[in-house]
Amino acid sequence: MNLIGFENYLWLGSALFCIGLLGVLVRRNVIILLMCIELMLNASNLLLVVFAKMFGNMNGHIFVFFSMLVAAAEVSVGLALIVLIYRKFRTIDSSFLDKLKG
Amino acid sequence: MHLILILPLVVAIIAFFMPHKLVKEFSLAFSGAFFLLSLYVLFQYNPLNYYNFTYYNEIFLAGTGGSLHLGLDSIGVLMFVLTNFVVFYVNILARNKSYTSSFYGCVFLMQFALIGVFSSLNAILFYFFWELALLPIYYIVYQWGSGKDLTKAFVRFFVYTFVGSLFILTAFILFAVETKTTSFEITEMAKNSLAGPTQILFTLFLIIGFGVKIPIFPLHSWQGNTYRKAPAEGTILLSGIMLKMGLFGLIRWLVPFQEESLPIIQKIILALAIFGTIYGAAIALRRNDMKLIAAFSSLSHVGLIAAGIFSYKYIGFQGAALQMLVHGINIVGIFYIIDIIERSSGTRYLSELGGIASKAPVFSTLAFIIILGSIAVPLTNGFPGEFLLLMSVFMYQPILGAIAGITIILGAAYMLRVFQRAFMGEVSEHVSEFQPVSNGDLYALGFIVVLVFLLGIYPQYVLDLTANGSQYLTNLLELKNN
Amino acid sequence: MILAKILILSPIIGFLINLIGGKKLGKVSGIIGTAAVFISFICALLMYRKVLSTGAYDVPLFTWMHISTIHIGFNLWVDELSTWMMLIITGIGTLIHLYSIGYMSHDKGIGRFFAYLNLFIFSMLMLVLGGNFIMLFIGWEGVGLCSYLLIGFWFKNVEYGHAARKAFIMNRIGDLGLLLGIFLCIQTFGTINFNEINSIAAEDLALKASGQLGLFQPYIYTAITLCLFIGAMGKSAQIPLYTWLPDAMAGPTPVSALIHAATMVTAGIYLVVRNAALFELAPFTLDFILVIGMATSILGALIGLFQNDIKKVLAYSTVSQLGLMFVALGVGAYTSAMFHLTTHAFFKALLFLGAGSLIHAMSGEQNILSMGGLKNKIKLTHLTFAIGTLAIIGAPFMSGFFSKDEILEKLYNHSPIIWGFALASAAITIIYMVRVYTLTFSGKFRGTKEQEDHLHESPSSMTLPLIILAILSVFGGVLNLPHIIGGGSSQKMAIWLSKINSLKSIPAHVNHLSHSMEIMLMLIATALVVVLGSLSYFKYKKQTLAELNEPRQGFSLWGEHKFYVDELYHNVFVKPLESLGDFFFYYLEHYFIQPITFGSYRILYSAGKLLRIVQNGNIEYYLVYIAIGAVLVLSLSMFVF
Amino acid sequence: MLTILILFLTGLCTMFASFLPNKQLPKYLGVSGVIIALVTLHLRLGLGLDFPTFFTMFPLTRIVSVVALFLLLVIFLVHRKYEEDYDWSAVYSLMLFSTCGVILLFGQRNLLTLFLGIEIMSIPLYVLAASKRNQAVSLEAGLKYFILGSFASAFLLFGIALVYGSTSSFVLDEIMSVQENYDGQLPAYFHIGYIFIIVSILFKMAVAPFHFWSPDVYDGSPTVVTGFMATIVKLGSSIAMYFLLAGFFKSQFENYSKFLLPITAFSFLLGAILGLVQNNIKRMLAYSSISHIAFVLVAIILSVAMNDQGVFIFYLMTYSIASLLVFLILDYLEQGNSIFLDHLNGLSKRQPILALALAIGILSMAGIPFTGGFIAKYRVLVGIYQLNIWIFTIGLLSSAIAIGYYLKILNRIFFYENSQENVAIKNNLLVGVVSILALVIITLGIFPELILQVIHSFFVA
Repeated sequence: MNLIGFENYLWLGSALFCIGLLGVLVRRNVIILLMCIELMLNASNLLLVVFAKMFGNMNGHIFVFFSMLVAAAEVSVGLALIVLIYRKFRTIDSSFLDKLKG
Repeated sequence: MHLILILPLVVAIIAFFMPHKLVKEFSLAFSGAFFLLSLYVLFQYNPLNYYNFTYYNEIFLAGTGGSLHLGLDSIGVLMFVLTNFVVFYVNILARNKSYTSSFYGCVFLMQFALIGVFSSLNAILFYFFWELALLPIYYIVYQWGSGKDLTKAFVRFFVYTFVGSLFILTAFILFAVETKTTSFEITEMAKNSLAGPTQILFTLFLIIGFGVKIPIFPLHSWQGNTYRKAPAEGTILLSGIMLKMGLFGLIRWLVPFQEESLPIIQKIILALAIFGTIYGAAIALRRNDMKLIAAFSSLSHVGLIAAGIFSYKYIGFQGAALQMLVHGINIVGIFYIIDIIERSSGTRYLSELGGIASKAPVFSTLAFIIILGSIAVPLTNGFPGEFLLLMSVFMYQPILGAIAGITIILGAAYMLRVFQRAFMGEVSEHVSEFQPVSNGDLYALGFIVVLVFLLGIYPQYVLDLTANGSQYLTNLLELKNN
Repeated sequence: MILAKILILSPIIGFLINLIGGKKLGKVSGIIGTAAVFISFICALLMYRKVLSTGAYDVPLFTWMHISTIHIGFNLWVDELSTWMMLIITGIGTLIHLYSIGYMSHDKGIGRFFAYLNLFIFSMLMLVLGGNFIMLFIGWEGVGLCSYLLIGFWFKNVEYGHAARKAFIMNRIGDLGLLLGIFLCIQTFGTINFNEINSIAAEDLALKASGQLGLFQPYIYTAITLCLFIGAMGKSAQIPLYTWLPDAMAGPTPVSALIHAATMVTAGIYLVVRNAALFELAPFTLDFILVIGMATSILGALIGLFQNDIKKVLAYSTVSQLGLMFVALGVGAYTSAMFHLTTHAFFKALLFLGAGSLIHAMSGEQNILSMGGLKNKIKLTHLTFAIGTLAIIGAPFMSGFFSKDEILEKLYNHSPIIWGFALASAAITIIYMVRVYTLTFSGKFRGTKEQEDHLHESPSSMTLPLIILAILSVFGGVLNLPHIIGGGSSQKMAIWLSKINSLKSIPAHVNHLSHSMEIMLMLIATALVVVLGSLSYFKYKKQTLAELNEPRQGFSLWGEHKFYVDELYHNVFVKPLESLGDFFFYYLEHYFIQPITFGSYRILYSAGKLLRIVQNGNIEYYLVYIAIGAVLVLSLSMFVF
Repeated sequence: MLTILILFLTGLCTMFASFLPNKQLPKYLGVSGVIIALVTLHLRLGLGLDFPTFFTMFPLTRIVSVVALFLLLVIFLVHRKYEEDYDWSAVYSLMLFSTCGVILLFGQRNLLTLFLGIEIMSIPLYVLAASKRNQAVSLEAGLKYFILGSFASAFLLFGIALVYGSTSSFVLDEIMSVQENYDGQLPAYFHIGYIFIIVSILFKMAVAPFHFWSPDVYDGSPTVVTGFMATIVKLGSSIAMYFLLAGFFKSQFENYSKFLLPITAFSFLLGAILGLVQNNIKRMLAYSSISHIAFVLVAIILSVAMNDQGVFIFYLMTYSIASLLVFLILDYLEQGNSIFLDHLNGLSKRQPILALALAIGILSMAGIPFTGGFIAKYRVLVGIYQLNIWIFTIGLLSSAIAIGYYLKILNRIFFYENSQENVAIKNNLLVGVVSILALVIITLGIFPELILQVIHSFFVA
């Protein structure tokens, strides 16, 4: 059934993860940051599913549910924060948020 | 015995929360009672068995190898009496000054910590009390200290004392780990010995740790302006007892663990100590501020004691024990005199003083006798101790002995210079309105003068007391060396 | 036993009474002081009789210090030598106490003065009676302390204070030498008791005499004796450590008489005689003493020649006489040194007291240039002063003559060159003593008007001791007459002293001088006295005030300034020490130790500031740092380990 | 498991309590909830809610959760009344939820519980950090914490995925057994996975290379939240790290000890040196907690090397109690949103007891004898001496440097003239609780075994 070998999924997953990582490091807009983090999370979900399929047991899949749950909670909290920040600072560019330093 | 230890703590706590008015009498009465108690302990002490009054309890500090194990050996008893004597005098001196109750609380806390230092037979416990003793003195010196930039002196004093005590901690850890002993009891520690290199490290760390307190030459620079900035009571506590902590530490924790007596280290430290005596005396010769002179003079006296200890001779230990007691008494007397002069004439600088003898003859005769005591003129208490120390250093190395001898000449020079400038000569304008010295002060000085003569004429009592203490040390050294 | 205790205790009691009751007692304290010393004198006499009959005995008081092997006890050792010294100390002490009642009557600190004098007598007795080195050392430093107190008695004047301090420190340097000697004794002999040391030395002497190897190598003896001699030099004002004696004249005159003429300065000689056996075993030290003594005696005499202050002249003459005594010791003539010491005590005390009453009469004027022609004004002082001068220059049949001649004889016996030097120093002594005598007593009065009418003879309490001392100076010689004159009862003192155990083990020096030789020596000495005495008498008699006051150049200028020795010491020792002190304090404290403490504090602080910039509050940077951190950790764990 | 349930329920109730008029209700609810949880712990009620492969009550978990609940109780009782519009009911509930996550971490047997615990612990914290809505600083702190936190949890998830991939299971015992017998043939990405997990937990503990968030977040968020973070959250993440190092990846000891020790050395020095230059006390304490956490990490490595947990637990306990005490008192001295050194001037003259308690707390952090801090540091130092002499010296050196800035605080309290107006603190409950905490620290210093034995007999045996 597995037309393409497991390694390739593995590479796909880690490639996705690296793209997300780079996205986080490069972009300054907070929302884009959030999206990249979501990308990283989904990359690991993919890997989980692939391994679950590989081992044939259901642990992986259950774990993916939990991780999606957590990701959702995180994003909602994050966006609420970003709205607050926007109302206060009128900008969501992370380079402006550097009052706390030293 | 543990009663004697706990009492100062209880009194300290009470003193902290006493209203300011009656705290002065309260603490004077209690310190007097402690002094008498200590005399009772002294007379009741029989020198034959090595550790008297031991008290053991293991839940204290369990798990860290430490335990509450207290015991007074021969030299410990002397220091115990000296502590109470000095604290008693601090209260006497403080009665004509207005201090808040936390000052008296700190003084009694100091007493508690010092008694702990002198009586603890467990390395960790010793380190506990050692560190505890630093806090109140740091508080007293800087809360009531005069002088402009306290922070500069504070950094120096604290960096020295605390970093020093860290060295002691490392030494003990090093000892415990290398010799695989779990408990830090001195009896067990004395049994096993260290291998070559760690032995050198152990000795070096302990020397640095104690050297800061003693102070041996290179580690002494905190002493100068801390004495100058501290209030009179602070300096008395510092010079009277804190210096002896370092010395006592040497005798109690360093000497018994000396492996094949490392000639190199012993020689270096001995040379440093003696250079310290010359160094202190030379500086004291030219200074104008009496407190600074007293500070450097005690640096030179204490350096000689340290040299005596490091010559690892039976006479050396005896002399050191006696001289520690004697120096404690004399230095308290000297700072008491400086305080009286400062209070009555408003200045402690020699250039502004002169002719006190004509203004207060009785006070100046008492002062002269105490100065004689500190120059070590025979028949005063300074002589027997200095004699034994010089002899032991001489026996170890004749040339070093001769150099150490120079200090008695320099000592006479700077002490008499102080007496000359302050007491003799024309009455300076500062001294013209020299209030008469109160009887209380005169009796206090009188008591010190009695001690000066008593120990001068009959030092044998102290020597018998410390006889088997130093014998124990010398046998340990011989046993370990050959 | 009790006698010895009373002897020691009475001065102490006198000291305590005077110290406490000083102010209130006034003149009465003088009487108490003199009485205390007089009681000791009587006890000394009784003890002399006891020693005469039963010989030396020991009086143990209590053990002072007992450490492992060394036992140091407070015990008094009474033998011929110590009785002899006791008699001198207490005898002359009583006379001087009597004298100073009158002298110090107008001074309000009289109580304190007598207290210090009694303390001095006590410590001098301790020194002399001490049974071991520590007792001696206690007396030694006690005497130094009292001389400090007495020199600086009029403490209002700052110079006197400096002189007192200088004296104390110079003595202390000597004491250090003595202390090192004591340590050496303990190290080698294991004991510091005089008798035990002397017996060991005697044994060693016997071995050496019979040719075998001694118990200890010779260099140990030389080391011990050298250290002891350094102590003696400090106390008896020999070459390197003598500058304090002339300055010590700042104290009242009775003090100079008692301490700086009769008793304290003799302590050095007593020390050498007490351990004569040790010194015998160290020939090098004996020669060293000889050289030092000779140099001091000549130097002292030379400087004395050019001094104008009467007390300074007498002080330098003491220095030179002491030099002479040490020369005698160097040659091994211990008893003749002691004999000269005794006679010197008599006539030097007489001269000082005479000078004191002179100054008293001249209301404090000490410069001989502004005196003169006092012959008929203060007759009694003039008479006694004349006797004193005759004694010191060695006029025939005076005590000085016999003692100096005996030393000269022993020197000639040893080697003529030393005899020559000693004769030269004796000659100079003759010149300057006669100069002092003539300038003060003969010629015209050069003082101011009110000094002239203030001139009066001193009260009886002052003149009585003068008379007694004059008698002693004249008949002192009888104690130790040479064979030629004394015949049967000659050399009484020599026999008396040779009984002490340090001297009895020394082989007597062979005396290969024939009788004629001795007589010839005596004749030369007397001739010298007559010729030089009259020469200088007439020279100074007619010198007018103008000649005296003209400035001096060359050698005499040098002499007047004491050959700049004081300044030399000041620049060579005192100044560098003080600059060392300053150097230590300013440079070492600030530039060496400071950076360690503050340096470390500053380095850490700047490191902190640097690191702080990294924490710049910007999220991207944080993310980048974390990513780099993660990669670093990953690579570290995968590849490195 | 029951305690978590109870905490969760109380959290819900406090959230709904905000609709009721009585302002004090959330406080009472919170406090009673925590007390009930403590009682259940004491009675060891299981109620059958036991999931061996997910969560079990080790003796360690019991002790640590007692400590955590005790700390939470103290925070609820004694925190300062902030300005009016500060929504306390929300804060209580969020704190309770976060504590559920923490306790979940205490008893984790499974990677899933680890992941869930970390997430449940940190998400409420993001909001707590930003709880002072009108202050920009607090918002910024919240956002920073959120972004970096979620970034780290992404790492965590990726790591877990890889570990699952190589060991085909999430359960602790199976992963350990796989490592033991297949040690050689484990696929390469196992190693990457295990490193990623460790890195993300290191981030949560704010150890040196990953500490950048903690100073800003500590400084920005309100002091009560900082107190909560510094104590209970640090406790949770340290226990998580303990389970990772001693549990999941025990057989990798040689590997991780080699790179973890340099990290601890780096964070010792960093915490000490940067602490010196601060004058904002919250930032200073953030740096000091970095060096303390390095000590904890060393203690964990030690406990794995010598498999004796005592040193580790003791250090955690003393550290958390001391920092709670300090933060509670600072909470009352706060002006605006941060406390500078001069706010402390002459505190001993204004409130002597508070000053004394603060001093004891600071001394315990500095490691002066007669306080718990010293014993903790001493035992770690003795242990580490055998393991690696360099870490020992650096640790000693950094505690010496740290004494420098702890003394700056003490110096300000006692010796500087009183420059602040005397704000009267009438809350004698605070004074009572604070002195109890100070006493606990002193007894920890003098009778170290006593407290642990009491908890052990009362809750665990």
